[in-house]
Amino acid sequence: MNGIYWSLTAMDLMGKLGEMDRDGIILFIKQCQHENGGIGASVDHDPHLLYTLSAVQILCLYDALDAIDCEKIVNYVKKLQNDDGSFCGDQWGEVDTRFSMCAVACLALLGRLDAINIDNAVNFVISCMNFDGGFGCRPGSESHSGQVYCCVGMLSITGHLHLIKADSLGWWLCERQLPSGGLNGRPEKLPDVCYSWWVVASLRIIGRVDWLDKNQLRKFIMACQDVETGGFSDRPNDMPDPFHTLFGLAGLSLLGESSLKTINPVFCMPQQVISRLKIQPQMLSL
Amino acid sequence: MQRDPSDYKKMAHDPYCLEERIISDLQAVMKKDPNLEEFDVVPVTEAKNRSPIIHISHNLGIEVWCVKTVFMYCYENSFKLDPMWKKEYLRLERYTRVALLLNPNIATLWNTRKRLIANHLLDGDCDFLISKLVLSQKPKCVEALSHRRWLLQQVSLDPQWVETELSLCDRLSSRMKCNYHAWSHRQWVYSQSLKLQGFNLNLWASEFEISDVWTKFHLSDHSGWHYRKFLLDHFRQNLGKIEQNMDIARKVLGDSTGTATSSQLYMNLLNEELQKNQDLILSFNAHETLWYYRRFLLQAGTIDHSESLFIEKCCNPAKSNCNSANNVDAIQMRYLEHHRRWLSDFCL
Amino acid sequence: MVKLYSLAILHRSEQGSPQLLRAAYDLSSFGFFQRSSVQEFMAFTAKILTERTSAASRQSVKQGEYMCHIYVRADGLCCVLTADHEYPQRVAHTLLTKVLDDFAARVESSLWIEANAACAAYSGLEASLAKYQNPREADALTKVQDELDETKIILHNTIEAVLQRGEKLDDLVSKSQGLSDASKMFYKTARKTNSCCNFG
Amino acid sequence: MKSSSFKLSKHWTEEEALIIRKLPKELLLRVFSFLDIVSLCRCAQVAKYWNILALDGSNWQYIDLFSFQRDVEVVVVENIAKRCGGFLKQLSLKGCQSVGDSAMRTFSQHCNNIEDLNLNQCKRITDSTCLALSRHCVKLQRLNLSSCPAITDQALKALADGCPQLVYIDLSWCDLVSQNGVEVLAKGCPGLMTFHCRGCILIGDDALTHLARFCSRLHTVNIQGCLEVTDVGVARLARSCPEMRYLCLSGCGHLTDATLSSLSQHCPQLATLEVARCSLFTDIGFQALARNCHLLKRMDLEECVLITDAALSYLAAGCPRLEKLSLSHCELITDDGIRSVGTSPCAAEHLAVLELDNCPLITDAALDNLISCHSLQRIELYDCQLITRAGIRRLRSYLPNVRVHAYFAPVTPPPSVGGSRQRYCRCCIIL
Repeated sequence: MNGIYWSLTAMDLMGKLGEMDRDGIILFIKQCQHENGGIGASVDHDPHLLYTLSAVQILCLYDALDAIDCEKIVNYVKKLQNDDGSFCGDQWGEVDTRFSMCAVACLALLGRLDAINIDNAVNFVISCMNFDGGFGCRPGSESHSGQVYCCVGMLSITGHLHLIKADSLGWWLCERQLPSGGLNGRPEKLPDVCYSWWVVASLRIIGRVDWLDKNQLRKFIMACQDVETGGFSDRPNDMPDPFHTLFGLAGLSLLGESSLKTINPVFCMPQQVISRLKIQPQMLSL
Repeated sequence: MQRDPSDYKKMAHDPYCLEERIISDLQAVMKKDPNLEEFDVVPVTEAKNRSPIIHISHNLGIEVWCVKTVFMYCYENSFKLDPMWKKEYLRLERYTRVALLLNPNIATLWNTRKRLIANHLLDGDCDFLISKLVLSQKPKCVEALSHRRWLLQQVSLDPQWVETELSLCDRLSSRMKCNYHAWSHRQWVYSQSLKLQGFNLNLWASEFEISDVWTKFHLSDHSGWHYRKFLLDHFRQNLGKIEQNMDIARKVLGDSTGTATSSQLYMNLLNEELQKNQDLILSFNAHETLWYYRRFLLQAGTIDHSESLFIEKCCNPAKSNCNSANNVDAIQMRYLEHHRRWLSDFCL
Repeated sequence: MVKLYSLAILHRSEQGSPQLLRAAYDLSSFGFFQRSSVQEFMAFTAKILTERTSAASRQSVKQGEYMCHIYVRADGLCCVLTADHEYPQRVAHTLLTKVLDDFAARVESSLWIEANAACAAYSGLEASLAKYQNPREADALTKVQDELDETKIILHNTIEAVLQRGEKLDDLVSKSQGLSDASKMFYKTARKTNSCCNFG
Repeated sequence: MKSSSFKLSKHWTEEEALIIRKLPKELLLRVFSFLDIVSLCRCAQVAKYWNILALDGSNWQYIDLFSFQRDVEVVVVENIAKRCGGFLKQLSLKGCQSVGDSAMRTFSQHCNNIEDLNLNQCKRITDSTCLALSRHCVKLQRLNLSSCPAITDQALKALADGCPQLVYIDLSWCDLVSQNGVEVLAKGCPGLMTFHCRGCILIGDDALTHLARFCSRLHTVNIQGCLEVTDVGVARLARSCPEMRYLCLSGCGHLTDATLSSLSQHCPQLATLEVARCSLFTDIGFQALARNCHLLKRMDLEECVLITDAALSYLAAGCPRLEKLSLSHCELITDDGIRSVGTSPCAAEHLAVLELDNCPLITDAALDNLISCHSLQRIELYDCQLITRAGIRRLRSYLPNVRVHAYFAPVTPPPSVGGSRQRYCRCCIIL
């Protein structure tokens, strides 16, 4: 399911969404929805917030939310919220700030943020903030760019960005940039194309994207494109895949690449789709 | 008259086929040796009529040639069999077990096993072994760690489990550096044991000691340093409880004066850490992790003007014994630059 | 810091390929079933690098998560150390010098032809490998690092950078006789997946 | 959701009206009799008349609850007992672990006509259940108590007192049962034809002696893993039970060729003989066996490690009806032995299954000697390391329908299922 989302969003950014099998994909999503409203990774797979969000994103790309029972999705998401505001990914109880993002992004796209307790949800995310301004998967967990994106995105959707230590976080994110121009997810890790999304999108949301060396980053992303297949890999000369292809393209779009559609830094979907849905997530400026 | 609804959906199933045989071989090893340590796929080139399941000194291997066919067989059967149809649960157990060993990323199959356990059709012991084997091959596997957390919440926990689980974390974080999931799991285990037993200074001290050795050998592993921060934070949050057990605290932390309060002990800890950090930065060049740990120590304690002296010292390698190739120096200068910026921001 | 995987002593004569005289490995951090392949690759890499390092020179070569440090003496005796990136380069090279001095002092130079009984009897490598895992011992070496000769250490970011023009690592691997079929297969599958998913 | 179920029930009522109007009750009951119990229970909820039809006792003569296992609570058994009463002849509660003595007492009181009762793995039941059966169920003929570990000699005594018509009893893994219990049972139930006591470690020669003395109609006996049994016990049993057709002695490691001789002398009807892990048996014993037991069809000789090709040549000559032969782990067997079996006069007609796994000396030549076995359905060659793909291919060219099992990768790998194998690196996937 998320594979489809990565590929479709990548295609849409390039203006090629029409080349995909719209009806087939929508039918597939229908088949993946369960009685409880949640959506699974594939037919017969258990439902999970991760795939529920991907499915909702795909349907928004296609403007086809009426194809499935959205009220059931809202109920599914609602039931996964815990008393402390956190969200479980599925019925088995694993908690993670990623799931908080999935839940609010999903409900925002469906226009039903009212269904959950926003204050509690925000409090939980804020409880995962570390002294460096970053966020981890649970309270006290290590800061991680991917988790930072989820938490910043979640606070943007719910309009609580003022709770962030924007300067500390901004510098921490900038320090992810390595001499090669690429970005890593945590200190002393190798650079990876997908962090050009997690880090740059977070910086854009908190209005500090200019703190990066954008030219160097653009060079790094371009070096990760595979000459044979055209896809992007994590680092130059590795195997390309749809995941890194989307985040390579999305990163380039954020850096202002004119041949690509503008991307929304919160939802990782084309801005025109988000505008059509009349969603305006909060953004900070310097 | 046989009137069994499962007849209608029973598929052609040959209990002697190659896949079944290999699955049985594999299960036999797991049953015979509950102390298995590792699992891996073994590359072989020559085709011989012998079992692809290899069992050497508590390690379980499967030859690569059969992986695809056995996986597909188990995967398809895992979805065909209905977990609620209990006549088939033993087969379902077999197939999900092997499918997960070969591809542990399929959350649904872990969930199938959770359902079997929740319905008392399966006890959790086997799942501890399966997830351990999966993690020996894929130390970052989130699904396996998450399954273990679920299992640990189901069974009644004796003191032994903390030890087992922490030593598993040791192995995972050594096998793959910067293993975020292994360290998250460690934090979870530590926190969970506190939930059950309350704050335990001895556990804290033993973790702090382990983390000391670990970080020394894995300087560039930020996750390891983060765990140390987590422990220090945890100490600070429990100063009140520690104050009530100062005898133990002084003993554990080696306070010779015998008069220190818990907050003094904490400040001592921070200062010791700061000193060690300084030595490491000077001996081992260009480690961002060390600078980040330093930021933590500085914000947790107090910053005085000596910090700028330290920066000066690092800027001028001739004065120290940082004596290293040029490109390393460039990186170190970059980190120093970052540190300076952080410091000025922080002091504001 | 702070992990040493292998120490290998080789000899390079004027003609012919370098001979591996003695090697010691610490492969405990690798998966059980990968150890034999990893060991073969370390020996293989040691040979390739020795062949491509000129006499009386030093190199440090990055290979994925590993760092190979090579020192070839003027008399053709050489030592290759495989460590991780955290092991300080100067310490590694000091260790190379020390190991070769010790070997030369204990094994007569006329015996440096191939792996023979005399080389096998030399047990200094295991001892050094074990001793210098310990960062405090490494510290001691750091203190004496000024003694290191003034030979410049050439740093390469990939093993390909060391290869001669037209050579490819993939070809060298498939041609190698020192690598078993299983190890070659292992190498191929490792190349197919990205680095975070395999050992190297 | 609610509206759809409403539609459904309405639809069903119309259907019901049609069927019910057109068919007589007897015929409807006949239709219902083909339904399994899940369907019957569903039907019972459709409408009043359906309920009467579905719950008619005549539909409930044979009940198998194995599929529901742990969901079968005590009250289910009690309800069934009350509803079926005297109609119930056959009940399987295999694996229903919640069921205990009280439910079985209620059951015994209501279902006096039960003939066949399967309590396999009903671990909570004890002797008290057997006492109740003894008191109320005089018609009981078949009783399976395997893996009911609480059962003791007391249970057997009760059965001997109250269920004289028993012809079949399975006591496997009831390891508290001793020879005294078997003695009482044998005396009280002289009509026993089938006796299973796999894994009952207390059972030895004395038990066999009592069975031999009182139950001469025994034709099926399984004493797998009764380690104490010796040639003496088997000889007595063989002598008194000329009808013996099925005998499993697997794992009785003290037995020697003398056992095979007695079987040869007294049990000419023997069709199935399982002697896996009877590792003292030699060619001489099988020579004797093959002299008289010409009707043998199925033989399991797994791990009879001393036997050689000679044993196979005797069996090939003396047992022309052999259908299934297991020689797993008989490590001395060579191609010659397989030739005797494969080229024997009747192999072509009967031999259907041949298990040769872990016979290390077997080569492709053995397979070449099996090409005229046209009835062969399955051959096991796992771990016969001298067997090659080419040898298997050759055999298949003669016998295209035979299933040959060896550790060789299938020639065409299975098609991959969409989405199941991830080909990209998952390490850094966040969302």
